[in-house]
Amino acid sequence: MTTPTSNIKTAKDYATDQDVRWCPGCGDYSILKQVQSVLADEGVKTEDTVFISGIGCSSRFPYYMNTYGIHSIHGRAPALVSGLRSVRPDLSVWMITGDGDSLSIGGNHLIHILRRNFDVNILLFNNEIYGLTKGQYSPTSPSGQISKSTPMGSIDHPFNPLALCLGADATFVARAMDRDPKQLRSILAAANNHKGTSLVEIYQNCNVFNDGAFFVYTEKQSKPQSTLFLEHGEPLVFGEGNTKGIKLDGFKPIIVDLEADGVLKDELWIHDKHDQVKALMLTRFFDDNQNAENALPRPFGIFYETQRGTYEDALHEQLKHAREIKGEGDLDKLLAGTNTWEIN
Amino acid sequence: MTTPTSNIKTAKDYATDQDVRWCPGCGDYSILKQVQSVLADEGVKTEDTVFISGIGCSSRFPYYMNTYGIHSIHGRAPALVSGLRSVRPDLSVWMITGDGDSLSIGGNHLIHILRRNFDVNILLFNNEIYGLTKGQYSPTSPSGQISKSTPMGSIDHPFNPLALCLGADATFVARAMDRDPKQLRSILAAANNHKGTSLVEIYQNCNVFNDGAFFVYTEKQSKPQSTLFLEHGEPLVFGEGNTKGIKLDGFKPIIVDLEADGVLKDELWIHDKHDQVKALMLTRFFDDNQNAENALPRPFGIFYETQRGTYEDALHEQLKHAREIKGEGDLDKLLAGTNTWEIN
Amino acid sequence: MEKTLELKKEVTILFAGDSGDGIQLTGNQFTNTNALFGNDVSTFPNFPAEIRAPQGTVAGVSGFQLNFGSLDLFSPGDMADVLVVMNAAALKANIGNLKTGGTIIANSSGFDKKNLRLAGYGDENPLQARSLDKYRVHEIDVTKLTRSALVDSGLGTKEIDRSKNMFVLGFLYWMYSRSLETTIKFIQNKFKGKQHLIDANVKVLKAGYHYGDTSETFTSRYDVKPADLPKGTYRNVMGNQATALGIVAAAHRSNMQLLYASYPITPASDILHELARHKNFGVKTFQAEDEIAAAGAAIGASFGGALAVTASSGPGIALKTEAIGLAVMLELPMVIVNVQRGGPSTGLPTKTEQSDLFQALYGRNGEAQVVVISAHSPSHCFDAVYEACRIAVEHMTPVIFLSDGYMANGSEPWAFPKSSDLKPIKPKFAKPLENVEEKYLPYLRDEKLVREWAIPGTKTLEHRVGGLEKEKDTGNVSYDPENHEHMVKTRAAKIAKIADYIPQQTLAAGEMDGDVLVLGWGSTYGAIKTAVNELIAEGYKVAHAHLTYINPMPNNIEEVLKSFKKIIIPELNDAQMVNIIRSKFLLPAIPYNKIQGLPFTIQEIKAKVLEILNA
Amino acid sequence: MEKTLELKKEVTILFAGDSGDGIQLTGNQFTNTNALFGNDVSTFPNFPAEIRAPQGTVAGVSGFQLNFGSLDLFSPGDMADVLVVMNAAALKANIGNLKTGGTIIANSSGFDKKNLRLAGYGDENPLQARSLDKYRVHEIDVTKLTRSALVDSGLGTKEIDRSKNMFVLGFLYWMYSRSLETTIKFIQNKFKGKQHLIDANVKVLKAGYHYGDTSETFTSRYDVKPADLPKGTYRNVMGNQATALGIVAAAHRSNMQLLYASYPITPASDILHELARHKNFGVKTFQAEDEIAAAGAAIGASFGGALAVTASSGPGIALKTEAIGLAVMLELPMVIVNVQRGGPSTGLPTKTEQSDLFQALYGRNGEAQVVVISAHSPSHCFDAVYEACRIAVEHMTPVIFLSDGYMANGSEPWAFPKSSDLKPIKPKFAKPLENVEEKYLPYLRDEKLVREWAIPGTKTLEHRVGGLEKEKDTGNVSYDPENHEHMVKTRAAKIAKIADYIPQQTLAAGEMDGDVLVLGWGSTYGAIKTAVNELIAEGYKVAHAHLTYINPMPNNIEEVLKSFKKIIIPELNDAQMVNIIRSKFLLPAIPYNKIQGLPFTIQEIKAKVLEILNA
Ligand SMILES: Cc1ncc(C[n+]2csc(CCOP(=O)(O)OP(=O)(O)O)c2C)c(N)n1
Ligand SMILES: Cc1ncc(C[n+]2csc(CCOP(=O)(O)OP(=O)(O)O)c2C)c(N)n1
Ligand code: SF4
Ligand code: SF4
Ligand SMILES: [Mg+2]
Ligand SMILES: [Mg+2]
Repeated sequence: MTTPTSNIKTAKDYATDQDVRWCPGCGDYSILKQVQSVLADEGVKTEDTVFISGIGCSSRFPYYMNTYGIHSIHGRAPALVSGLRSVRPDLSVWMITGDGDSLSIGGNHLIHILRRNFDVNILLFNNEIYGLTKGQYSPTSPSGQISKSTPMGSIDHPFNPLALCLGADATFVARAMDRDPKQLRSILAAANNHKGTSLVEIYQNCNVFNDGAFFVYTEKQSKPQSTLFLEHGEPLVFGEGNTKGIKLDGFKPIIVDLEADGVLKDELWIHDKHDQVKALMLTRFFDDNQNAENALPRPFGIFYETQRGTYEDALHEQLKHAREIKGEGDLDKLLAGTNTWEIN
Repeated sequence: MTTPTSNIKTAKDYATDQDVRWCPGCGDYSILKQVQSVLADEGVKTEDTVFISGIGCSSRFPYYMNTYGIHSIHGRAPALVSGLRSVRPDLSVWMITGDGDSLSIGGNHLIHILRRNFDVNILLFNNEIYGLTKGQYSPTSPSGQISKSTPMGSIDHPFNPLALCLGADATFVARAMDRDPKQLRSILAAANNHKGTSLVEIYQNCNVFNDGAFFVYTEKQSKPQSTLFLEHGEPLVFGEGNTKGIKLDGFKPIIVDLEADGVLKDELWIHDKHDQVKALMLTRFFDDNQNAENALPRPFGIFYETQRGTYEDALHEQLKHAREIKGEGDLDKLLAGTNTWEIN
Repeated sequence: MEKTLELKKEVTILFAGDSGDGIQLTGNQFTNTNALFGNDVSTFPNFPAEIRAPQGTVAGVSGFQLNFGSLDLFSPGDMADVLVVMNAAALKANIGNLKTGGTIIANSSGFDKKNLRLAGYGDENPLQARSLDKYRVHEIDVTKLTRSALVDSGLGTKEIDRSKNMFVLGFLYWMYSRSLETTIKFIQNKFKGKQHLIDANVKVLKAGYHYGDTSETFTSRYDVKPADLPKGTYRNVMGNQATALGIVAAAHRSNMQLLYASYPITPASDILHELARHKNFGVKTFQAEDEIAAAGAAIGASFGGALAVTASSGPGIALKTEAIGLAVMLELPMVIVNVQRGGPSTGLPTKTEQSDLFQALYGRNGEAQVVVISAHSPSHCFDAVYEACRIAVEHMTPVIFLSDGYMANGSEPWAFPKSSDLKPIKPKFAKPLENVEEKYLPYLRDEKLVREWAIPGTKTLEHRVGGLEKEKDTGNVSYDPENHEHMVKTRAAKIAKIADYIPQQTLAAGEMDGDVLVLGWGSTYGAIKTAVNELIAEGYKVAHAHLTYINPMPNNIEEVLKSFKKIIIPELNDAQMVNIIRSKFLLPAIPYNKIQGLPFTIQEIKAKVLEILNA
Repeated sequence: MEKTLELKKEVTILFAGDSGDGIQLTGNQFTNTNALFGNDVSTFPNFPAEIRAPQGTVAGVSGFQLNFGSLDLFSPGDMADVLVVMNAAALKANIGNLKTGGTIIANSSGFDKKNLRLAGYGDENPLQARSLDKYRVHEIDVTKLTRSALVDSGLGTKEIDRSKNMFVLGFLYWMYSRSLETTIKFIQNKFKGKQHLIDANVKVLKAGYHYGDTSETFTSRYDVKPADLPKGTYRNVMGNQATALGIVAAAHRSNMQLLYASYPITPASDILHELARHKNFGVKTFQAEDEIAAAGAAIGASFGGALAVTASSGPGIALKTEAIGLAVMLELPMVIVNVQRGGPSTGLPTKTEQSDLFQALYGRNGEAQVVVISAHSPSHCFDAVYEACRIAVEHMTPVIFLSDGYMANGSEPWAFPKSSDLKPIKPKFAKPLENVEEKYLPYLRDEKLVREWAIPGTKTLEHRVGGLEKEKDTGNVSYDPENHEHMVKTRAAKIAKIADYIPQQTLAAGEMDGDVLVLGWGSTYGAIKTAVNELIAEGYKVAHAHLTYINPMPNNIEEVLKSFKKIIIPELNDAQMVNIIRSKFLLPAIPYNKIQGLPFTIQEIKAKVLEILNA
């Protein structure tokens, strides 16, 4: 969403005096830092900004932002955001949530805020685990995950969060990670500039209960061949030195070796963030076994972005229209109604 | 889902002695009749069958079925189904729900049961309105809908229910209508034979609060050009005398006139219910204005079907496995734990 | 033919028929006409649970009871003087509510074979049976007469039959010497642009009126003179409507935006419908995906500085309790409306009950007191919900406002206030700090123990709130043991202190120091007040006190209670308020309960009080 | 050097350190060793709210209090005799809980500059300060000693430091003359397959023990003889563990499948974790998407004929209330476990409180009574939850089982039962009708007013249930007024009747007809019982009654209460049970409340009772 700007500030100006209470090494620290610096870069005013979260480790976030903030109840942040934006479209609103908070208990509010398209930036910290309650599996944990509540492995088929969000007609969908601050910042800035609900899924390492869940994407050794960085208008390339690409064979994405197979870049799938069908296909690059031969890499970046009117704009339009046709409400007339009589 | 069979029964054997209390003319009557006759055709045993619903006009359904049944609370039927099937995988379970029940208050449970893939047949009666509470708009009402709660028109962007369900990794997704009993029966039979969660959206006319919402699909005059009947392995054809077809231009579906354009049937898009991407594209045949020139017709039939293990099977496997490796639990050993001492 | 005119003080008419027969409309029209004429009126609609249950069955009967008179009325009457029935099922369902000697006006074509069978009457037409000997039965073939009135209208039979109710209405206007004017205006408005329908309905209305004049069977007409109500300008109002108006008025008087966030549920939805029509007052309505979201949205809006209201009925309130707990912790204003219905669970959705009092007072985890306020009649909903908004905003707290199905759908004349006469509502918005080095303390309190409302957009007041226990003054998260006790006690003390800012408890009838006090709350007001007034007239030393402020109670409540020898507490539940009074004051208050989805009758209350008096 | 051996009756040790210091493990090991030795033990772990708060800060301090002795113990002790602190913050957070003259054992490397600053001590090391003069302070450089013990282990410093707690444990075993055996076995099991870690930990453990032997500073050792507990076989058990075992036992004894449907929440999650480990008992656990789904799943499973249990803490219970109402209407068995924590809202998630009693009794819409049962100590969780399951199944009703964070995480020795000694549980499954022409009546009741459990798969019993009010016997939907009253009263009567099937109220201490009765419920048991016993020993006529059955209460409860001159009700809330007793019996019971997220101390109770005695 677009936001009011102010005098130059630095990331530090967005920090509070409260001790940050995440475990040492937690991925949340990096995300906090990037958010603070993006707010500084974008010149967002602290007094016009509200961070709203649910419950979870990640949901402590608002306490560390020198803005207005609510640490609400588990899963319900989208509801609070909807109410706040309905009455205060002038504010910059950010929502912080975890994979349990937004996809387990809060799944319904999430899909409803996406379809209504309130103007808010949603940062979904996905660590594929319940951190705050000490290590139960979450709706994004892969099947077979051993956790406190699944000592023999989880038997749930996990959500594909971005596929779900597109199914709910989201207007901005992106994926980032805690350990790639640069891309994270650029996505956050884009989210901030999108008018409507922007959903950014951020892979976040919980080094205490699910350490390394995303190492295959974040660590040097495996990152090149398992990640695919999406750039609007650019071909899908990845691998060490970007030597691999993805081509479409009808509806089937196939991996090609740019050097060995001699495929040209412009024969590759060119990323178009405005194409919903292609975005849907990209969300399906979701093979659970990233170590499998020929597994599709996991995409990061902006999958999809489109313009659709926001709920609050439509709401304000409707009020304006009502005033135009009926005139500003007159309370005394309203109280009197249409039929009155006198008793003397 | 597959179900136990019994001696021959007729549709009447599935009816109860309770007066059916829907408004005269309500689309629910036809659906009730088709369900009863499908159960008879499939030879489902009344004593092994459970109908579970939420709250709404449609959710009265269980009272009219001479099986076991629960008329539960608003939106929560999937939760009851999950619990029942976890302990009773031997039963045939059907869930009845409305567009408000399953997509407004119950949205979260719906997407979770779909991802977990419990073996149940979900019939979603979509009348694009809240019937029981007398006519407020629902999450499937088109924007602009005038209703009791939206006298100036709704400003919500509605859900595309089947797109949402596919986003939640549903394994069986179909659309039917109250006024096409034949197709409805065949879809119900297929749903019953699918192992896993089958979701059938049924367009249902609420003649009291939203009369005619689907007439464009159900009435003779407009039906041919606005509906597309999906058959696995068959080309997408529609229109009076099936003279129109749908072809793919890259990722773009286009309507062709089989006679005028001279297109052959095998150049058309051939429906493959096992192709998830194509199913996603079919759910996007969802143009709100069916009267527009060149609007894509609305598809009816089975969009998507795939096999994935059910939750209850995995649960039972895990228990079996636990017994194999640890032996049948011995309560006395469990109570004693690992460290005991005597006091004499 | 000469007809006589009889004067009546008070008449109770019960209209009944299929839900498709337009009973509610007929009742409302008759009510409006009488109210405009100057009678006091009190109504009680009684819907079937089905949208439209099978025609002709008892389950499908819709009823509308109206009491109008030249006296002050507080209830829609116990038993009817006149029962108007459109078919056999309507007779069957309501005959028990007709006074001996009362009049039955029956649509004879509603008593054909099919209707008799559907109503479960067997073969014999009850209109001809001996069992109705104790009533005066008038049969009118309304269907036939309506059809002949419209024979040239060009309308189809189905459409014609839909205006049957106008015939009945016209006939009753004749019978009670009322003018057709209000209803004709209503018809013109309702069918604006469809002249043929206007003509047809007016024609049938007049046909009914003339039928009274010309028919030989009706020799008496009645008149009910205007009531001696206090001077003023009146309108008729239904409870849910008054609630909606009260909320709009509170937003207006406090100069705040209003967000009404709600999820539809019977019998609360009409408040949403009413409010959605007033967008030109800046009213924002938000139909949320469920009750939890509605409560959450209200909290979000409240944080943003708006007047935030959410409403539901019992099952939906159950879902809001976690969020209400959050609002308690955040100390943000918010009004939660509960239009109570029959419970538990889905219960009896279209019937009335007072069984959510415990839920309002105690239905949250942890020590989480909120203010609880209850209305006692349709028009009182306006005052009470306005008060709920005022207290929420001025004392920074969630307030639960209790209404119920009976008053929500009932109506009565209302001497509505001028907007300028409404008590002002003053939100305590925090001002920017002057010294930027200072740290803002969001949980600092004033003498009422109330914190400020520091809304986003205000410079220097950036702060964070949340559901974890908070440190005194700073509002930071605190796990300190003493701080927790301090905060729990302080939040409770803040609520208790509100007693200093509300009126003292007065008596609705009778005098202090009597033999029996009937203590009521909610929609039992009318029945209790009438019963007590009658007993006083009969010489008994009884009184009536009615609680609007349930938590906290007025400061003098104990004094009031203790000035009576006995206390009896009638409630439409299985004894809730009585438990609170007993525990608070250790007084042996006597419960009197009815749990039938129906209001008390005056006779029931009188009989019970007499029993206690004579015990 | 010669060391003396001193005999102690009872010792309270409080271990404290960073959450990363392994404090809970150390405490549990020391507890197990003492329990196995034959002492009575009682423990109280106290976690920080953060998963792992910043090292060295007061917010990050984790504590574990253990009382062990040769007497019967009912509480983890008020004040500690010995305080073991791993760093400065731990000292700061806990010094207030050490008896005057008590011993401090401090890890001196936890008192370096950085730690002092993080703990907010400024520059002066408190260990050297005058303020600690009233204690015996022993400094041990645990870090350094551990590192030197493992200098040749090949482990990294981080890994080495992780075994510091073993040094402390070894030292305490020396100090209290205990064998290392249990802990060595534990280490071998924990690090199975990682021999180098086994060796390292055992080495450090022994190093600690030997340090005691050789160090010059410690001259006294202590011994605490085995307690005179009743004969039997014992184990140590934590409350949540006992709850899980009780549920498994109930399923086993009733021959039913178990579905435990839950959504994680502190402090209830450990029940889920424990149950998930017992799949070979046929235990099915279902981690639902939220609490509503968990409650719904339990109802579904119950309809299918399984023992259905769902658990949460306050905020999650709030979400389940609508579904509990449905279960009331369906009259299906179901157990709802509430492990209470500090409220309201998110409150103090890791702290204990008893403030959800009102919610359990009254927190639903409509008249919706459920059975409420509370445990009073870690091992009693087993009996009480077993009883909850029995009543649910045999009386076809939802039962709320109340535990709390204190007993859930505390532990004590438990003379666990033989499975064959457990009271049988008999579900009343309905049998197929013999006459197929007959109509099945699902709401027909027996002499207990209980309906049958007719489960799917049974021929001839097809029937439908739902949340709308149901007709007597048939269970069909009914809007009939009298039927509704009948059903509301019948559901309430069914619950009330359970009083005939539970034991009479007995006294936990003291005799009838005394001056003061201390009436408790829940985890206050230990503190009250010890306090009352001490007062009795001092000659006072006081007694202690503790409620396990809260709704309904035992038949003789009024008699018990009325035999005392005064009643005092201590609760970890702002006065809840006291309100119920006052309202039920019109007795002027006196509240005594503490709302600090902490249990009562024995001294607090004693002082309060004395105050009342002397008033
Ligand atoms: C109503 C309710 N249910 C359950 C909880 C307990 N709870 C707190 S956070 C959480 C899940 C945390 O997981 P996630 O959202 O992934 O956040 P993370 O801690 O991993 O950042 C749960 C179950 C709660 N606080 N409230
Ligand atoms: C907790 C709760 N909230 C609200 C309601 C009121 N309610 C009953 S049905 C319904 C919606 C009905 O719409 P839908 O699910 O589309 O079913 P339909 O009546 O159209 O078949 C609502 C809001 C309720 N019964 N319970
Ligand atoms: S538990 Fe995991 S997610 Fe939570 S603060 Fe620690 S490392 Fe981060
Ligand atoms: S209101 Fe609509 S959906 Fe409900 S029964 Fe009537 S016609 Fe059917
Ligand atoms: Mg997480
Ligand atoms: Mg609907």
